[in-house]
Amino acid sequence: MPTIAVDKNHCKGCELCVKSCPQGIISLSKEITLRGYFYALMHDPSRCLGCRICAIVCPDAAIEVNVNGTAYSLFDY
Amino acid sequence: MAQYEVTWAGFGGQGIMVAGQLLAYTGIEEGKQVVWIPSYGPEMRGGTAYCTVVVSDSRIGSPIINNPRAACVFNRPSFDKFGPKVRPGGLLLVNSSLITATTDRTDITQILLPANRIAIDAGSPKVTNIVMLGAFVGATGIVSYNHLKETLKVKLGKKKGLLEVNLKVLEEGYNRGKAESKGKLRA
Amino acid sequence: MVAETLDELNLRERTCGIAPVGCSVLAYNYFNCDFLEAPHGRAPALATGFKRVRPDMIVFTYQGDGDLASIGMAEIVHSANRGEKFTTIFVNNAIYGMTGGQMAPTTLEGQITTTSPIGRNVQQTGQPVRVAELLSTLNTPAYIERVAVHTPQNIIGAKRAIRKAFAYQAAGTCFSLIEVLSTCPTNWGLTPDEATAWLQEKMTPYFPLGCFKSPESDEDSDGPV
Amino acid sequence: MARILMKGNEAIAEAAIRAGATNYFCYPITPQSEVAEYLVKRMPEVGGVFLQAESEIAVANMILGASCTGKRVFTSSSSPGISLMQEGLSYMAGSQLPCVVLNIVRGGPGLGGILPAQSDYFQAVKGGGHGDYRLLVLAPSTIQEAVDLTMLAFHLADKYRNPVMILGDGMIGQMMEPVEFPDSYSEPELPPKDWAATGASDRDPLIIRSLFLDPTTLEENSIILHKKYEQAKKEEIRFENYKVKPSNKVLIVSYGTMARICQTVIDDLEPEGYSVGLFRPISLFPYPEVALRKEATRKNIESVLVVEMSMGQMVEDVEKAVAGARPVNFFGRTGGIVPTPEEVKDQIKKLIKKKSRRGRPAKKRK
Repeated sequence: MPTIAVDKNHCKGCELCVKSCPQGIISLSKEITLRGYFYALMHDPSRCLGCRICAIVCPDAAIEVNVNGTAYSLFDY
Repeated sequence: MAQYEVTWAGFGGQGIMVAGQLLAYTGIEEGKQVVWIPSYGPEMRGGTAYCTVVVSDSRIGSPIINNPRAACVFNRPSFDKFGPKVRPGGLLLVNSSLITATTDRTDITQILLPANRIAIDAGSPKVTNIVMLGAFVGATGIVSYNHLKETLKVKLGKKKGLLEVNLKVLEEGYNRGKAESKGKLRA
Repeated sequence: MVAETLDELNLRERTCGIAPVGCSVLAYNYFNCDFLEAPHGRAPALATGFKRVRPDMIVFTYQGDGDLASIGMAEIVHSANRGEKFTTIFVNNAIYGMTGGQMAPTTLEGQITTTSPIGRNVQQTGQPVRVAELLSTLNTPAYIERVAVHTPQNIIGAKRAIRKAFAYQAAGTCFSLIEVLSTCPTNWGLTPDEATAWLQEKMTPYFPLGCFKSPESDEDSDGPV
Repeated sequence: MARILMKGNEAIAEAAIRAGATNYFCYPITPQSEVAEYLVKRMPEVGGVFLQAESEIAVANMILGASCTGKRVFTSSSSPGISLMQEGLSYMAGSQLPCVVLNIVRGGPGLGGILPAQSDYFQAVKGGGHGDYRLLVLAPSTIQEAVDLTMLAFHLADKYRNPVMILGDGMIGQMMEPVEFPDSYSEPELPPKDWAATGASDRDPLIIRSLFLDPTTLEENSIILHKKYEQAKKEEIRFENYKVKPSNKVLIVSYGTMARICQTVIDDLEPEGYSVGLFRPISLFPYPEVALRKEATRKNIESVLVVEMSMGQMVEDVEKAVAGARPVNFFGRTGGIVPTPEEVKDQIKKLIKKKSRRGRPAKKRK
């Protein structure tokens, strides 16, 4: 099952991944980071398609997508 | 009161600069000398933003204050940065909604105030800074409460609805600050 | 994205980036290759000097719109016209970001900035500068394309263009410029999501995306290679 | 007029307008962008000219052009931008054109930082651009003084037909203090601007230039400029003494923001039994040499301490003024770091200790 990992230190809660996720399963955390941001979080991992759109749109390259054991921190099209 | 310095610190966007400016405006109304200095620079959004206000009866020398008589801290990084800097005998006003830590210093007075909570309960999370401002003035009496209220009416009076909330939380902050300090910080 | 490309093309170790002043000034914090810092607007001149002395290196400049289209206009035009063999990544967000949101040469008509508080008045300040079009009127440059980074599809397209530019440079082709339309939510006063929409609705009609010049499409354009 | 709280940058911008400088050209640079942001709103209200140029090089030449009309012109920038303006400033001095330039100094060299510094002293005071010319330089230490000096600067620029620089620093630009503007602005009368290019309708055509290919004419031009600077040295010396008195053992020399920090030092040291005075030059060119020498060579003064936000620039002018009569020491921090009162206090205590140790045998000899 695909999973995503968000680098909390780089995420600044811009919500672009939230808006672009085709499954609508990313939302912002309830707590804030030390830098004062709500960070992105996948709230329903079971529905993740591993499409990597969140990683593509992330302006801070803070999202790593793991599909079948292969980690894509960036994208390669 | 010869000279009083207070540092306001928190995230960008918490109204730190405005709180400091309102205090400075009130100082001017009372015929005092004031200086307001921001931290400026490539501070990352969400990093610490801070400003220092100096209120004095006479000519103000150095505008740079390393050890202020009081610090009003709105978030954890500010608490860590400015907590140790408060001059002995001074005041550390802590926004306990976002800061769970407390200082172990015994030479200063610490006031814990759930400012975010008070602001949200009053109807707007945006007025956290006013809660803190009220509490600071309540605890220290640097400027008079009535003058501060007037400043708020002049400076924030454009949005009627918000002004009411502001005045409400200012009063609540003031009363709590006054009660917590038990008058011992009066300058 | 540039960094990825360099890694993919295995160019990183012989690359030197050049960052001038503006939003891009801190670019070197994000790259893992050598970097030079140029005075405001002068990156193309530094790149010229560097590449002429070390033609084996891969050189790129990473410039914002205030930097490239305002103070550095002379440098970019002449570098492009001489066909200097480096790549320019030109980030166009229609505003001066670093200094707090002043009007840039690329600021759109009516757009509000701190130095055009009632919106840009083109009667007084002229029309926004279209850099890709302007440079493609020159005969020399090899490859000029305008891309955007506001949707996943566009991001992929942008990546492709950047990769092409570096591949051309590695093959010894002359000057290439990729204009990247980008958002600046902070200084536009919009949320990142609104900024994306604004870019699509306002910027792309005035700054059309597409390839303006490439070695394949225009045999004559390749200049003194 | 009532006292109002204003940011230094905005107060200076307002002062320029009050002094009749309704022509402003600029290019954005931190930490003085507020000047432009204030004037872009204010200029239309007074029917003035506001233009954001494509570079500081263009700005300097725009003010050159605008100044040729005889109207008051103004620009502001910060260190790297001021460096780019040197060409235009040299041309303006050579062509005898007035203008006022605000330099909100930041740390250098190169791109440096954006925090306050005083490391542009040499550039401002000793020339900056090429050729035999000087800028008149004024250094405020409070926002109110910045306002007063800005208004004065326009008068001096017209009086001497020479560029005048207000040398502030990031602190002066960013800090807010109460200021008071005079209700009406008046200044001593100036000669008519018969040098301005207004169209040759009832007079012979005139040429405003700094190119003199004939060496004799060029020398003549330089002598004219030199005479103006000599006149300024007689008439435009400005400084302030703070707690300067016969008992002083140490005299601090410092200007701008740094001088205020030294004031605090002096106040703090007083109850501890240290008698220290402050000499604060306000006009940096012309430099108050004679006055400084008088204060520095008082009987009890053991040493002079120059405190700057640089690696030591003004200290050379102090050494020249004191001319070996007293030891001149220097303390400075740079790169945007502002010396704290505590650091300066330590320096003074060290100086006094060193002196008294050396001084003891001398006393015995008496």
